Amino acid sequence: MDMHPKKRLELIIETPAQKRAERVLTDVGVTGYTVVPAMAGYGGHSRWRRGMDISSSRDMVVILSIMDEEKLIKAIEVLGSLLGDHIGVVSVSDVSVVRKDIF
Amino acid sequence: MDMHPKKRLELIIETPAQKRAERVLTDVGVTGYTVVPAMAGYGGHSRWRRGMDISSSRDMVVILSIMDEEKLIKAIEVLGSLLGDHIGVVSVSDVSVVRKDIF
Amino acid sequence: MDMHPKKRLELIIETPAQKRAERVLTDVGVTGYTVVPAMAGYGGHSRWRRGMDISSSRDMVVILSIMDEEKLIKAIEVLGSLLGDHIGVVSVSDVSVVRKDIF
Amino acid sequence: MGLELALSTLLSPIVLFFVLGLFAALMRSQMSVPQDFAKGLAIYLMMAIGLKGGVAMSKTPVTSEMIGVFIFATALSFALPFFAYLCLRKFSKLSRVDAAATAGHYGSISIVTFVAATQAVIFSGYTSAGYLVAVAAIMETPAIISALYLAQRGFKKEGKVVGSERGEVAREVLLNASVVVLVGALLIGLIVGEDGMKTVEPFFVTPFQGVLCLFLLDMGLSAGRGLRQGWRELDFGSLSFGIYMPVLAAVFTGIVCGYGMGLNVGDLTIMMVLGASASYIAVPAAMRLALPKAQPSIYLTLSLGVTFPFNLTVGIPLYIFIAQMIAG
Amino acid sequence: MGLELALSTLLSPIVLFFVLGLFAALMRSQMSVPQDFAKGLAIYLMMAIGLKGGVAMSKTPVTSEMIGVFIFATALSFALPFFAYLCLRKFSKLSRVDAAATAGHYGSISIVTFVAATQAVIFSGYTSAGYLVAVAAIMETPAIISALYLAQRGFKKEGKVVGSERGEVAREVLLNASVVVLVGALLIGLIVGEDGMKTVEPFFVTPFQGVLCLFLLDMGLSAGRGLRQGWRELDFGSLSFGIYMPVLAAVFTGIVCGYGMGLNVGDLTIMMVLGASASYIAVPAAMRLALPKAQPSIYLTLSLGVTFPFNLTVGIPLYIFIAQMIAG
Amino acid sequence: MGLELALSTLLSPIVLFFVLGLFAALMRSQMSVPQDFAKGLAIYLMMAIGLKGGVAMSKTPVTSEMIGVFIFATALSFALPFFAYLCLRKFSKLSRVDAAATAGHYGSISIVTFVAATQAVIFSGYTSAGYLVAVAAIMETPAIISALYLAQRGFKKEGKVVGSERGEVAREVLLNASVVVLVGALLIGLIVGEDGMKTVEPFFVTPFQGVLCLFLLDMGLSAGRGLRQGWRELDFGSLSFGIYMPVLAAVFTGIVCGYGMGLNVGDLTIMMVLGASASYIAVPAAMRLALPKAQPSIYLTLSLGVTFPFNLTVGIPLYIFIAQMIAG
Ligand SMILES: Nc1ncnc2c1ncn2[C@@H]1O[C@H](COP(=O)(O)O)[C@@H](O)[C@H]1O
Ligand SMILES: Nc1ncnc2c1ncn2[C@@H]1O[C@H](COP(=O)(O)O)[C@@H](O)[C@H]1O
Ligand SMILES: Nc1ncnc2c1ncn2[C@@H]1O[C@H](COP(=O)(O)O)[C@@H](O)[C@H]1O
Ligand code: NA
Ligand code: NA
Ligand code: NA
Repeated sequence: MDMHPKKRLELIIETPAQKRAERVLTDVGVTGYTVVPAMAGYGGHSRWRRGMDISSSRDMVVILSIMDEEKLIKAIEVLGSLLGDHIGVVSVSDVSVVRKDIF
Repeated sequence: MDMHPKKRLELIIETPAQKRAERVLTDVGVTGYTVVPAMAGYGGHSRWRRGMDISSSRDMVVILSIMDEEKLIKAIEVLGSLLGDHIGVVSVSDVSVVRKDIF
Repeated sequence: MDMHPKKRLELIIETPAQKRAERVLTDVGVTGYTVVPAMAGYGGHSRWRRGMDISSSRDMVVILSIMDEEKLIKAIEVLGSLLGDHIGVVSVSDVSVVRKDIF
Repeated sequence: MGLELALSTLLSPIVLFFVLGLFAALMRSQMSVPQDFAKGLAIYLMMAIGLKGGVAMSKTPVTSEMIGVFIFATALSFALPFFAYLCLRKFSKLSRVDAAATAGHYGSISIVTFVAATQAVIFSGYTSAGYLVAVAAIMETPAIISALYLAQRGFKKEGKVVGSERGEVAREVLLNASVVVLVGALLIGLIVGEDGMKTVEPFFVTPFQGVLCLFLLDMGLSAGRGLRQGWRELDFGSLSFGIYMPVLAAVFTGIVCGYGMGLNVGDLTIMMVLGASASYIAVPAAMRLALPKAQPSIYLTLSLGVTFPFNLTVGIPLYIFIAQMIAG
Repeated sequence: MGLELALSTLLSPIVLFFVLGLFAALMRSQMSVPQDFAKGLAIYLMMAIGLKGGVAMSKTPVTSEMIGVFIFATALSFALPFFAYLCLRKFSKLSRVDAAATAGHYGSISIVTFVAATQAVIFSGYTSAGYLVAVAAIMETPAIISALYLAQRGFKKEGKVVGSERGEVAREVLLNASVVVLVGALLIGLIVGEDGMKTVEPFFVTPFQGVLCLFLLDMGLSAGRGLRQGWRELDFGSLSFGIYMPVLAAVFTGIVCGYGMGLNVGDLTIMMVLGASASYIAVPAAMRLALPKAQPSIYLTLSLGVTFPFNLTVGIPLYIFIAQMIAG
Repeated sequence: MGLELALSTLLSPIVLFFVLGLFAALMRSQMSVPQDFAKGLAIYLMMAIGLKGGVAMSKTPVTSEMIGVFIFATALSFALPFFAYLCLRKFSKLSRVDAAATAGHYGSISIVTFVAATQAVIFSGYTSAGYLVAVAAIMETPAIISALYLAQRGFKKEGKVVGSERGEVAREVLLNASVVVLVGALLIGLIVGEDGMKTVEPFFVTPFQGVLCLFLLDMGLSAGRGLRQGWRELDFGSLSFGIYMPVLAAVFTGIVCGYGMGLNVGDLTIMMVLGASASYIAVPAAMRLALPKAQPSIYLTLSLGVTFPFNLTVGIPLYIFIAQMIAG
């Protein structure tokens, strides 16, 4: 089975901004993404845990999306300015996928 | 501490097929995997959120497994045909691990 | 937008040792990490599922942390000895990040 | 009596909380009942239903009417998918596999619709027999077998799905949570009888209707969200199927059980509701395993987004009315 | 009567379980109430409050007093943030955006404080009117608009936040879970009246106080953890704001509603509590969307960690005492 | 009286729902009670137990019998692990650290077994004293210290575990959820007394047994799954330990508390059950922190998969029977 090189974007972002990030991704035209709940985290010298804040407004999620380089460049551009306002981390790595047609 | 190159398989798949994917991995002989719940996602122009579907039949999970290249090739082969029937995404990346003996 | 090379540490570890791992990371001086709950897993010929063990003492979590190479080396060193006692998997991959200043 | 009374069940707290949930979802409110909490309530409801049915059965002997109903119910669950499949293939554009999967849902039952109907029957001054809980449990699964037959007929038998295991679907089907809890609680109710029941009544009987309100609020949210997402994928033929199918199934059941078997108004209504209601928990999970090519957005929208709200609001009063015509 | 009686509400199981949770969190115990379970309880509480209010309203006609209270409450929710903002800018070092976001919390209300006050009022031998539930629901949101105005005033209107959607904040604000469930249950209570309520009383009325104990144990844990984490970021000016702000708001409300509108002791206490309490569910979520630059560790610590415990323990008895002075 | 009556507790709804869960898990049903929901129920149960114990204690003075029982219970929790360790090292192949960790579980207690025993005692026509709840809370933790001593004895003191923090294990042990909630609710019960209790009785007393059914269904699922997974790793010596250890502990406790301290049948049964039951919540969590090399599949299978079901079904009736022999 032959593999195809793609980019894997991993976005760690707070729940209230989750929808915005999702919109950025769909606007850029990614074919998909998956959101995973984070249960705790640390950054900027403060620590949080899911359930500590009754309003859930500080909970974070991890958004994974696999896409080709071209879309990645566009996505990164917009996410950068989204992150200007919100707490979050963006990282990108190289992956290979099985079915190239669906990305 | 010296590091050893391995492959990291990341399989995003719907819950009802989770067990099948797990069986494929153990049949191939991986030494382990970890399943993480997804809470939302988007793909093929439709969106889902955990809890939207009372039967949970559209919930997704992310299965991570670290293995050597040889097992990866076998796993990919079989997963490809499993994914022919089910919704899912397979991606592979290069990682280094600390303890080589356990993989 | 220019990207900066970093290391992504992924630590799969059991819940009771989660705090220790978090302390190791902050002691080493990482700028952040994110914890994601695992819901099931397999390794060493045994299988677990969240909720099977009423005390949660066998549940696992996935800790993600993005850092530079220098801190990674220190972290790996200490995590190695933490893992000597606990169940867990450490893997490292190359990623690029958007905002270099926060790592 | 008659239509008015039947319609007045529409203003019960149960139905109103369902409508509230439906409304909130359609207005795109972000509110939700946490899924773990709602699943806990579902288990509570099934334990309560099973226990009450079992205790009721412990007080009456097995009659030939009962046995007749059991046999008819099993046959009905097997048969309804064939009829549903025919309708869908004739009057909608669903593919063979989507039609088969959807048809399977309509042979099975919705336990929440069953409970709401039981409350409405009591509210209208009738009673229904305890053994109907067992009938509901029996009807959960035969339809799945029919759906699988319909989907595979005429295809070349495909190879085993990778990673699938012998007995996997069977175990999913026969030991799913509703069947285990319903049948288990029914047996426990039979064993402990009225005396044993007394100790747990303040938890399983008195607050039951209130819990149902909370649960139906959640069902309303689920149904509304399902509808808002899925209706675009459905043509008129399949959307209308979600309405006429339950009515036809109810009428057919009503005629057989009413004129043929002589059930009283309460029991007859419940049987019609079992025929009319469609599964949205047990069957979708089985279909994802057995027919992964069928699209959940089709069958879940129909069963949870169209048929469930229809039955809960218009259907149940209508079936009570028809049952009164037949057996009143 | 008087202060003693008011203080004796401090030894109710509700307050004691709150203190237990607070204590456990401050001692760094790992115990927690699962979040999904606690959210389920919160929905239960709001349904119960709404239903009871609605049923109470179904029994009384609309009076001009009622309408006066509605209008005053809306104005109060709009106005309080302006006053709070002034105090914070004068007597603390909070930045403009942090001060605006925090101020928004104090114009809105805390439904749990409302419930605890209702219990304490009953315990002290008074009653409060059913329509005050509707007043609470009304006061949830106007404050958010004031906070947004305060934060944006004087800035160059910034460009749209990336990824934001028109109406997003409005929907979050108007259709958040508390508003939907409270108002929905209130309407349902109005429709079904006392008769319909009977069927669900064993779930929504009888065990209500007990559920509140469990919920307040969780609130104590949340408040304690919030406090332990956040207090370092607050200076004396903002910490003391968490105490004097509710007292000032209560006194102002008491004077207007007591001398001006002639409310009785029970209703007056509740109005004072609504003025004094600060939001920790609806407003923080709205602020994260609308003012992401404001720091949650500031406004959540103040509202949940300082004002909520203060109101629950010292505030409510104090407000009952003042209400007795004014209207007793 | 006697054995028959004791055995009839086997047919209570509580035990039957446990058996249902066990059966479903052994048949590999996929059903489960959501973990967040079950944990919420566990907190409810502990609040209810604590409150009832506290209210009961508020009505009786402290006696010398009580103090004697407290001292004996503490000593018992310290001592049982030593005995258990000896048995395991002699008659099974467990390693030193596994034996020590397992032994720790048997010195501590299972609060669900305690509750089930209290119900069975009442069902058999006896009563048990309120202060036994405090005894249960006291016995939770001393055993952990013994286990740590047993595991470290004879080893070179190892260096600090990386990332561990001073006082971490102590905090985990002394402030774990069961101890905090049990002791806290007990104190609250003591403070509010019978009058304060009345307001929360419809939540904490009346539905208690019903909630226990739901909780035991979940415990049955956990025990069955634990058993199905873990039994392969256990030899005959350790599996049989899961049965003979509780019986020996119960008999020893029965002799000391019955002949030596003159407890009545109800109290004696409860003390025997505390001696016989093994922890599966507090101790495993402490062991994962303090002795990460010990294997949870061993100690959890024994405590949750073997001893818990044994005590719940065979053990409790047997201990009631023995208590009747000694003190009846
Ligand atoms: N280097 C990092 N690696 C992984 N997650 C991070 C990192 N930095 C921050 N985070 C996550 O982002 C959240 C907010 O971080 P901060 O913006 O630094 O306050 C943290 O609570 C973590 O969940
Ligand atoms: N490119 C992608 N990156 C990450 N997750 C994806 C991607 N495409 C699909 N998914 C996940 O797979 C699910 C089904 O996608 P699809 O098969 O495209 O309908 C989605 O809901 C996502 O959770
Ligand atoms: N190769 C692997 N890839 C991903 N997760 C693993 C792997 N090996 C072990 N794990 C995780 O670590 C847990 C303990 O594994 P073990 O130490 O092998 O018993 C498993 O239940 C998995 O969650
Ligand atoms: Na049907
Ligand atoms: Na206020
Ligand atoms: Na013991």
